[in-house]
Amino acid sequence: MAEGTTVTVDDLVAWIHRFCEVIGDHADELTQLDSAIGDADHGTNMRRGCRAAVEALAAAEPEDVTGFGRAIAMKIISTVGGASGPLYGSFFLALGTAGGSTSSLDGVGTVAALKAAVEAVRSRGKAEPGDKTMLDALLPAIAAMEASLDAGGSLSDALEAGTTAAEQGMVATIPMLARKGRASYLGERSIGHQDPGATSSWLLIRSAAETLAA
Amino acid sequence: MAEGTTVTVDDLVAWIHRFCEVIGDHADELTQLDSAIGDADHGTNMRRGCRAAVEALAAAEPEDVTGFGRAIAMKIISTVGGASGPLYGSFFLALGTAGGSTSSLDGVGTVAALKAAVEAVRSRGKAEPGDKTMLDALLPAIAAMEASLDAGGSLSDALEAGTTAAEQGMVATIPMLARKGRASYLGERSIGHQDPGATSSWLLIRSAAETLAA
Amino acid sequence: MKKLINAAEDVVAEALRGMELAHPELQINHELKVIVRGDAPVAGKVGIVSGGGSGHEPMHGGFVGKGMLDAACPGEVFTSPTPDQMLEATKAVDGGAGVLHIVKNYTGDVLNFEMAAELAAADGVEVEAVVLDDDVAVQDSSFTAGRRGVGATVLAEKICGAAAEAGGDLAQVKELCERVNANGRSMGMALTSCTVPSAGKPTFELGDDEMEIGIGIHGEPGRERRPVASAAEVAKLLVEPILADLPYAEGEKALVFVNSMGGTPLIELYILYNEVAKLLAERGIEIARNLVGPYITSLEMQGASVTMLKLDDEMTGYWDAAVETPALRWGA
Amino acid sequence: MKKLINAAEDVVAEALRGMELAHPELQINHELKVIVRGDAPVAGKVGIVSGGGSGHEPMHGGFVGKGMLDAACPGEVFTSPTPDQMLEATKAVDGGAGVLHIVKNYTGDVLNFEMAAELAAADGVEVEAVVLDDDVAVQDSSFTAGRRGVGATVLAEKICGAAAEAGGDLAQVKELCERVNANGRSMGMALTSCTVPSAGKPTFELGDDEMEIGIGIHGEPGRERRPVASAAEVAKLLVEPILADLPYAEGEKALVFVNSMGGTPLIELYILYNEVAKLLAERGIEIARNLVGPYITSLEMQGASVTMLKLDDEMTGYWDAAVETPALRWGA
Ligand SMILES: Nc1ncnc2c1ncn2[C@@H]1O[C@H](COP(=O)(O)OP(=O)(O)O)[C@@H](O)[C@H]1O
Ligand SMILES: Nc1ncnc2c1ncn2[C@@H]1O[C@H](COP(=O)(O)OP(=O)(O)O)[C@@H](O)[C@H]1O
Ligand SMILES: [Mg+2]
Ligand SMILES: [Mg+2]
Ligand SMILES: [Mg+2]
Ligand SMILES: [Mg+2]
Repeated sequence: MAEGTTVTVDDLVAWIHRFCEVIGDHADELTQLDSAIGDADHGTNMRRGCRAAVEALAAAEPEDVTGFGRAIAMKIISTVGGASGPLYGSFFLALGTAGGSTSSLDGVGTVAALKAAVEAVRSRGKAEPGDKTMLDALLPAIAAMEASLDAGGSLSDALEAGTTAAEQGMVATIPMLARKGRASYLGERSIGHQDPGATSSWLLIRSAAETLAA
Repeated sequence: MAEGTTVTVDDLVAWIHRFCEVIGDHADELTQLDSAIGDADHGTNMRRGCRAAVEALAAAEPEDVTGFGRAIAMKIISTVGGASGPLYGSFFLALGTAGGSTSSLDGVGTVAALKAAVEAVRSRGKAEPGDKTMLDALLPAIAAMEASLDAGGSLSDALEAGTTAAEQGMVATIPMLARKGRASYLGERSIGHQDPGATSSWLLIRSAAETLAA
Repeated sequence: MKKLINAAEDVVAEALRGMELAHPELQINHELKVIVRGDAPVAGKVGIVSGGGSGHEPMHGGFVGKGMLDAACPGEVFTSPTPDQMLEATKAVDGGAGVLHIVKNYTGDVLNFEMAAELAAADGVEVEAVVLDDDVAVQDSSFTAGRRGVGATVLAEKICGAAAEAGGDLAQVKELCERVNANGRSMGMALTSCTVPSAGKPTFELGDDEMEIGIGIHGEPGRERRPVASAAEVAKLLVEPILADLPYAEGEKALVFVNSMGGTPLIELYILYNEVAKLLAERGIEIARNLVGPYITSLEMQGASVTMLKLDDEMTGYWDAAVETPALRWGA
Repeated sequence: MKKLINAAEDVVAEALRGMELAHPELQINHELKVIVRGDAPVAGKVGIVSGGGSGHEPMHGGFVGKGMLDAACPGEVFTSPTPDQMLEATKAVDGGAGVLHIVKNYTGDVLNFEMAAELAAADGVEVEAVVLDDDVAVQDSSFTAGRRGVGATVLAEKICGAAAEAGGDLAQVKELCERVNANGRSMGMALTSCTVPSAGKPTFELGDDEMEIGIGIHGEPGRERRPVASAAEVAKLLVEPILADLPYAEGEKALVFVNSMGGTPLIELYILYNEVAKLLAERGIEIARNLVGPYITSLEMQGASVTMLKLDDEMTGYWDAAVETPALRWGA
């Protein structure tokens, strides 16, 4: 898209709708992945959170990015539970705060907000790259987006690059030995399975690419 | 065998040894039958009782028929439990009492003692022919033995006839609707299964034929 | 067969050892397999003895203690205990006021307790027996073995134990036990079979989408096989035959006992109890007391039973009275 | 999937309804899913709050009452509850002496309780938290999520509840909870998997001749799969890692807790307890107290866990103190 892309609150809302659509489609698959190295609820947790988030957005009708982030964060935190609830909750809370009380973001601002969101996941969960968590999809995605923008790419280019990096990061979790989350209890047996949270995070980034700069 | 067959206490002891041998061979089958219409323990119960009865005989070294019957009855009653414990216990108690304090029985006396034993099962359990119980093997067996003796048969003939009748009685329990014992709880569903107790009773009579007049 | 056991033939003996270690307040006779209240015999108190096959834990051994049973005799798994066990238990708890045998209506239990009573009488102990037969799944008739004794047994042991503790005499405690039986009805169902250790494989086979309705507590198949249904439908299948057999006038009070067959966890029992309560509310039946948990089980079977006891004030009072046993304990 | 439930998504809500009907002495907030002691807040008493995913019944809701928890927050099955539930529970039980959060060490539980504590502090409630991590099956390290909180949680809730009831202040009760955690170790095993209602099929597959050693309480596979073994061998596999991790000097006293994962019946638990007691006797370890039964479960999973708590006199005294909850009740 043209350099001057701006992401409006409506675009952000469309992002969430799209994300929740794909979560609906992939819920069983996420739960399946969580059965192998966790407790078989990640898909259910995400579906529950998405339903609530969509309702919350409809009710809140946020006017700025901060309001958008708060509305989703509060809802996810109060409905998802588990590890992913506080983590994705922190993600959206930080995204809103970083985005600020503006009704739209440019490409740089969008990536900056996404970066702040991922950093919040990192500080809340204290996981590191390679621990076999959602961060292994999210951190490479942000790095790729920034590189793309630096190389003069559009937001659309950046989000495409981010999606590809997230997918690679997700696949890269398969051989990892889990050091965080339930999967870590399995020790060696966690090797050879894709991390469910990294998978939902890839879907989150991919949905952004499909909606924020389309 | 010759008319003048006499059954000694040693023959009776041999009968029990033989019976316990076949019970050992058929225990799983008896339990299997009890699984279909009962609670899957008849073979185990009988095996437990037999082991104890054989030990008891070794210890007691009974000299007369009464002593033989008592020794076995007490042991069966105190080790078998379930329905079959008191029933087979009563069987041997009555057999001993009817046999009396003699060291041997003639053919008529043997059949009379067996008849008293079966009557004791009937009065203890209050079942009737056709109720799908061990009586459906035992009562026809006694009738056949008496008929055989009346027709001038030897004890050996009588016991052979009794064995055949017991087997027929056992098979005849298959189409019966149970009115006594656990099988009665199944109502219509008890139809089509052979009664485990009738099966162990057939083995008891058959063992007698193999040992008492051989 | 997957079980936390050693040899199948040692299951009952070893469980008794563990029970003794876990509950030093009980006296356990390992040779005869009798579990006796620590302070038995209680002079002047009617002794209450029960017993039956093992595999129904905590019944009966877990109900031995102040305010409930004075002694219990565990048989082999699903096999009635023997007269000599019952005689030993009866003598051990005879405090001079006589002994009540609480017997579940199974041919084996009845015949063995009969013999034990004859032997005890011969030894000069006054014994009365009440045979419990509360299972409405079984059609009753004088020509059959009659109904099985199931959930109401637990309630009878609690209520009669309290009456004996309160000083009731043998005739009174016996009459009360008969009243509990007359006013108690039960119905059970299974989602899975169970495996008798000595048999080594499940007593019956059930499809992934099937359940058995009208089972007893010995892994027997039930009266009827049906497709699995929701907790709401199962509640109907259990409660309706109970109410058909013993109708309640609006406003009558019931003690409702929702029991696990062993493998069904508490979270499911509460869901079932919620459905049972809805059905009774619709009919204006007041649940004055309740008991929810695994108290009369069938090894590891998944399933549940519902027992309803129509309460009068005397039964209610004795239900509320203090009880101090391994499995039931309150007011103590 | 065979369960006595209605819709999978209603399991927790409906079980709470049933629990409320069965235990009118509890206050239950259905909207936020919080179970609160009937007389809360108790003025001047430290409030004790715990919570976690559902599917572990009776933990935690069954431990709410005098002498144990003031409130519990059940999450969805195997999913940590949310901060708003915990905040509501915390406020409901704050008697002015502050509130202790007893948290099992799972990322989800820890993160949600952290958020709740932040919110409660903002509302002016003094909150302390202790994170239990007693599962020796998990190798510990500062780089991992660390060990799971399992059986010792039940013991901590009982002991800290008694200390709070006795008037201990927040710092004392917190220190005691940390001491229980420091002296408690657990190890669990499974004979079968369990089925999360919303997932609809078993979390893992186990062969007819296999068992999992070192499982948690969420149907996770364990550290190791082995051929099924006797109760005696299983006892070794559970007790030895516990003693290797926290050695006992001869004569030291332990509270031994043998727990069912939900589908294993009491008769098997007693057999396992007997084997555990033998192993400890050989080592001169005195079992001063014990608890045998299903108290921290994993839905209908068949299996068991052993928890050992090295006792001091203070812990012992608080263990013996009166408790009056749906699941644990004595001295009351
Ligand atoms: N400390 C952590 N930091 C980042 N992500 C984490 C952490 N712990 C767990 N996760 C993510 O959470 C996912 C599991 O989420 P979910 O199944 O919903 O929660 P729970 O593990 O409580 O059941 C894991 O796949 C992992 O990606
Ligand atoms: N009233 C009765 N009269 C005669 N035989 C009976 C009676 N009740 C049961 N039986 C016999 O007992 C057998 C079952 O014995 P067993 O399985 O050892 O005892 P239980 O039924 O107590 O488990 C039945 O197959 C039946 O033949
Ligand atoms: Mg999970
Ligand atoms: Mg049987
Ligand atoms: Mg039996
Ligand atoms: Mg979870």
